[in-house]
Amino acid sequence: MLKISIEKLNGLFKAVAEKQTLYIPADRADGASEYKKYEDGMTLSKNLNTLRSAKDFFFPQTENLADFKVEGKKIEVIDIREEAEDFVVFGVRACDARSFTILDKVFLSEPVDSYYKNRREHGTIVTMACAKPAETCFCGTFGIDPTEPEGDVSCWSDGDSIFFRPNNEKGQKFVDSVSELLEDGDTAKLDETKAQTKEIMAKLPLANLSTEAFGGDTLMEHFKSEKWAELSESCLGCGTCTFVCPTCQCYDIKDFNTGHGIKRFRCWDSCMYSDFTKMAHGNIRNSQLERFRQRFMHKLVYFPSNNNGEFGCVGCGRCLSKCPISMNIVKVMKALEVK
Amino acid sequence: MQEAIISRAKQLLADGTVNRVIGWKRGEFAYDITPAIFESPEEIDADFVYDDFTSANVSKYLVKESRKEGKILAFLKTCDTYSLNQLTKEHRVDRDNIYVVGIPSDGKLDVEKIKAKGITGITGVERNGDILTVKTIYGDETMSVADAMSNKCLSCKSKKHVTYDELIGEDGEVTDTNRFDMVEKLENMTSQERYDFWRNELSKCIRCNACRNVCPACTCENCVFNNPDSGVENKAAADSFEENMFHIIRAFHVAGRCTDCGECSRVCPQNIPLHLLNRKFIKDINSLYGEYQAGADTTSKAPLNNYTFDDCEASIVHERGVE
Amino acid sequence: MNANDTLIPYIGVVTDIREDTPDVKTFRVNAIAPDGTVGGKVFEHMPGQCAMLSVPGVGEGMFSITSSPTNKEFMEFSIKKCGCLTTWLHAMEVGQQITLRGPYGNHFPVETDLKGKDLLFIAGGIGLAPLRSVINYVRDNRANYGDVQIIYGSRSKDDLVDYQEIINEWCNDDGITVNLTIDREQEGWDGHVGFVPNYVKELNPSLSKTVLICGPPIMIKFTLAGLKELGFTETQVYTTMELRMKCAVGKCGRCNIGDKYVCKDGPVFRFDQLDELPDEY
Amino acid sequence: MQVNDNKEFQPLIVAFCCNWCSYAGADLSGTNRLNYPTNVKIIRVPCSCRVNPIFILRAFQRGADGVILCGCHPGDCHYTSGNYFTRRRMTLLFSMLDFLGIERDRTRVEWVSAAEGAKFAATMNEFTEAVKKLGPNRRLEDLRCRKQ
Repeated sequence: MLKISIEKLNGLFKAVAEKQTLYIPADRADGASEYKKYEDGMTLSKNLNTLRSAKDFFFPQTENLADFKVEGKKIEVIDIREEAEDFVVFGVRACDARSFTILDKVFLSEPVDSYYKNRREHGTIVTMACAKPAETCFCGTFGIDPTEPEGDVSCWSDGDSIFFRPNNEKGQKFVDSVSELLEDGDTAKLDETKAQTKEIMAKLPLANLSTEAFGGDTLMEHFKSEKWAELSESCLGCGTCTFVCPTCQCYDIKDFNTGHGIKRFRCWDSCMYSDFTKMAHGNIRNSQLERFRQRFMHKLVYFPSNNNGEFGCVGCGRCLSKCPISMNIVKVMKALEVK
Repeated sequence: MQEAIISRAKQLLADGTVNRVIGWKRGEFAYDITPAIFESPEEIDADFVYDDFTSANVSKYLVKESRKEGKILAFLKTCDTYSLNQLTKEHRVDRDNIYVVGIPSDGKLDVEKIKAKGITGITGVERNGDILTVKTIYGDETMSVADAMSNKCLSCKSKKHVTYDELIGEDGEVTDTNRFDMVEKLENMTSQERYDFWRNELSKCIRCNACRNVCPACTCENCVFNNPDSGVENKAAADSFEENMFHIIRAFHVAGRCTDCGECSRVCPQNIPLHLLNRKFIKDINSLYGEYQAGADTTSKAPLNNYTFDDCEASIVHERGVE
Repeated sequence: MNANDTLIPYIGVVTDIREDTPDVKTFRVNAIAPDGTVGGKVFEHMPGQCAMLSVPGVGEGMFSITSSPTNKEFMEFSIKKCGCLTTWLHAMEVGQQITLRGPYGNHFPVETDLKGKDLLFIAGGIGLAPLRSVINYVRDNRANYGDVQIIYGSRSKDDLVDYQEIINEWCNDDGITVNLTIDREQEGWDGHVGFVPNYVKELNPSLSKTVLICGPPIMIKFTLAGLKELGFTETQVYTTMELRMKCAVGKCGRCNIGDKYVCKDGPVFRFDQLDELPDEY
Repeated sequence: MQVNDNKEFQPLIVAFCCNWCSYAGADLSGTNRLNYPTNVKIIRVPCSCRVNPIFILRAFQRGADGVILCGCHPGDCHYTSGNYFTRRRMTLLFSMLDFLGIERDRTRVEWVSAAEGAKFAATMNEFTEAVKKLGPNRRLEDLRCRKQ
C-alpha cells in the first residue's frame, strides 16, 4: 500500500495546501482540537477527535441562501450561489465519515439541496483510522469499523507511517496529486495495529450497546414509553448535543434586514429549543419532555423508518462528553431497551 | 460523605418531611453524572451519588420543583446555596417548599482537564490526597488533583453555606480568593490585546445556549434572544457582532445578580471562560458601588436596582486602566 | 450552479384582494414575466397542495392553495390574520409583490381514490380554504364524481369564508347540496344554528360517501367521533394538516408527526394513517 | 447643511436624548443656530433610563461609529430617579465594552439640560471629533450591514 513516513507528513500537507484549501485537526490552547485551515508549520492533532464534527464543511452553522432587494412593492431575488472551491478535509474519523452518508440521505434526496451538494462535490474527505478509541466511543453499535474508515481516501497510521488507499475517483485524484511523495510500503505492522485496535474496541465499556430494540417498527412502543419523563427531567433544553452532533441536520431559515437589503440565511436549529415548533397559534411540543423525545426518536426510530433501517447516530461520543448534565443517547437507549 | 447524605435523605423521606429528593445520579462512566429527582429509598440506594464529579448546581431546577406538590429535599454545596438565596430573593422559588441540607465540598474535578492531559479511555478515578489516579483501558495514569480541579472550585469564594435547614459536616468560612486575577490581567492589557483575546474566545461560540440555560440567574420565561419581537432574536451567531452581543447581554442581564457559581464556564462545550465576563461586572460593582455578593442574603437591594446621589459618572471608564 | 434550488423562491404579484370575513382575506396571485408582464400562474398544483409564501424580512409560511388547478389564470390564497406574516399580508395592497415557492406536499387523491365516489366535504371556519380547491376541481370535472355534499360551519354568518361563491355558484350547481351552519343565533340568518359535529350527525349522511374534512383541531376531533358513531370507517375520511414549517421539503426537521413530515408526506392524510402515528399535532 | 466633498471620514453618531431635558437642549441649540455635525442622529427616548444596553449595541450593529446618551442632570430627572439608574447601568456597560476591547471613546454619557443648547452643540462637536479620530467602527460592526 502507498505510504508516507510520519516525519514527512507536513511536506504532504504543504503540497496539498498549495493546490487547494486543506483542513486538518489541530490542537487548541485548551487541549481540545478543531479543524483548521492548514498553514505552514501546523501539526496534526493527536486527539482522537475534534470537538466539533466535520459536518460544518458541508452544512455550515450559518449560510446565506439568497438576497432580496425590496423597493416599494417590488421584490427582486438575487441568487448568490457560487461554485464552491475545491478543498480537502484530512483526518476525518470513521464515525464522522459515516455521518456524511447520513447527511447525504437528507440533503441529496429529492429535491436536492444545491448548497450542500455543491460543497459535497468539491470536498475531498481523507479519513484516518482510529488506534486509540476512548471510553465514549460506540461506533461499533452502528456497524462502523474504526479501523476501516470510509471516505474518498482512507488512511491508517502504524506509528511510523501513514498509509493511503483511494476509495473512488475523487480519492484517486487526491492520491495521484501527491503520488511523488508516497512510496510503496509493507503493511505487516499496520495489520498488527489494526488487530490491537479491534481488541480494544471489544473491551470498551459501550461495546455491548445494541440497536436491536430500535428501528421504524418500534415507533409507538417507544413513543409511549413512560421513561421519557425521568430521562428528560434534568435536560436544560440547550443545543449542545445537537450542535456537536455530526448527524443533526435540522435547520431554521431566517431573514436579516441589513438596512440596504434582506439576507435570507439558514442556520442550525435544535429540536431541543422551545421555539422549534412554535407557530402563531401554538406549539405542538410544549414541554421539554416532548422535545427531548423528538431528538432521540428521530435518531433511533424515525430516521431508520425512512431510511431502510439506517440509524441517525454514528456513535462518535461527542454528546456523551459535552452534555452539561450528561444525559445522552446511550443512557436513553439503555433505559428504553429494558422492557 | 455519600453514605451520610444517602442515609439522611432516606430518613427525611421516611419521616415525611419531604416527598422527593433532588441530587445526582450515577452515569455510565465515573464522571458523567446527571442531576436527578429521587422519590423512593430504593431509587436512592440504586443510583444516588455524591463524589468528585457531582459539580452540577441543582438550584435552578428548584424554580420548577418548588412549585410542585410537597416539599423537596435539596442537597446544596456552598456555592449552590448562594444561587438558591438569590432565587429566593427574586421570588423565583418557593423557599418554604424546599428542605435544604447543606453539604460540604472539597472541590470538584473536571474531566475535561483530565482529558486535556491526553488521558483517554477513563474507567475510574481515585483521589488519594493530592494525587489523582486515573484508571483507563490503556492502564493507570496519575496526575495532581490540583491539575484536575474544576476552574470554578479553584477560585472558590466561600465554604460557608448561606441558607440551609440543616448541615451535614462542618460549615466553613468565606474564603479570600484570587478570583479576580484573570480579570485584572485582562484589564492591564491594551485595548487591542483584549479585543484579540475575546475575539479568539468568543469566535468559538456555537450558540448552544448552554451557558444561558444552566445559569441559575437566567430564569426569564422568554429570553430576549428567543423572542422574535425583540429584533435581536438569533439562533446562530451569524457574525462576530452577534457573538459579542449575545455574551454582553447575557452577562449584563445577570450583573448584580450573578453569584459567581461558575456554571456557565463549566458547561461551555467550547471551554470559553464566560465567567470572566460576569466577574468583570462583579469586580466593577465591588469597586464602584461597594462590596456586594449576590445571594449572600435575601434582603439587600441589587446594585443595579439601587443608586446613590454621588455615584461615579460613566466617564470613569475613560479615566482608569489601560487604553 | 445553474440548477435551481427549491429554497430560492419565485416572485408573484397580488392582483386582487377580497375581504371574505373580518379576519380572512383572499389574495389573487399572478406570475410576473422578466419583462414585467403580469399574468398566468407561478406554478401548477393539485388540489390540497401548498405553497410557501413570503415577504422578505417579514417571514415565510406555508399556505394551502385555495384556487382549483382548473383555474388557469391565477392562484388564490385565503389567509386568516393570526401571526406576524399574516398580519403583514392583510395590510398589503394590490400590486404588492410577494415570493412563492412550491407546490409542496401531496394532494387529495382526486384522480385515484376519490374518482367516481360520492363526496362529503366538512369544513369549519378557515378550514374551507384547502377544501375549496378540491370542491372547485370536482365541479369542473363533474362527470368524474358522484353526489357532492358540503357541510360548512363558522362562528357567525360574517365568518363564512367565500360566502358569495357558496351562495351564487355552489348552491346553484346540480348534484351539490350545501349545508351551512353558524355557532350562535344571529339576526338575518335563517339557516341552521349549531356546531358542525352535531350538524353532521343530524344530517346523517349516507355511509357510501368519502369524507374530506378540515377545520380547527377540536372540530375535527368531535366530527370524526361523530362520523364513527354513524358508521363511517377511518379509511373513508381524509384530512389536511398544518404544522410549523421552514423548508417545506422534509429537511429542516420540525413538521414531523412521528416519522412522517407534514410538508412532504402530507399535508393530506387518511385517518387510518394518522392512527399509526403519535398524536403530536 | 454641510456638504462633504472630500472623502474625509464622517462618523455616524447616534444620540439617545431624553425627552425632557436633552431633546429640548438639542432643540434649543437648533433654534439658536448653533452648529453641530449633520451626522449626529438623535433618537428621542422618554427618559435616559429607557435606553436598554441592547439599544446601544444595535446602534453599533446598524452602522453607528459612536453612541452618546444624553439625559437630565442627576437630580433633575422628570421621573425623579431614572438617570441615577442610567448612570450605573451605562458605567457598567461601557466598562464591559472596554473590557472586550471596544474603543472606549465610542461611547459616552452626558447630562444636558433643556437650557444647555450650547453645551449640546459643543458636546456633539467634541464627541464627533473624538470618534473621527478612532475611524470607522470595526470591532463592534455587523459586516452584513456594512454598505458596499
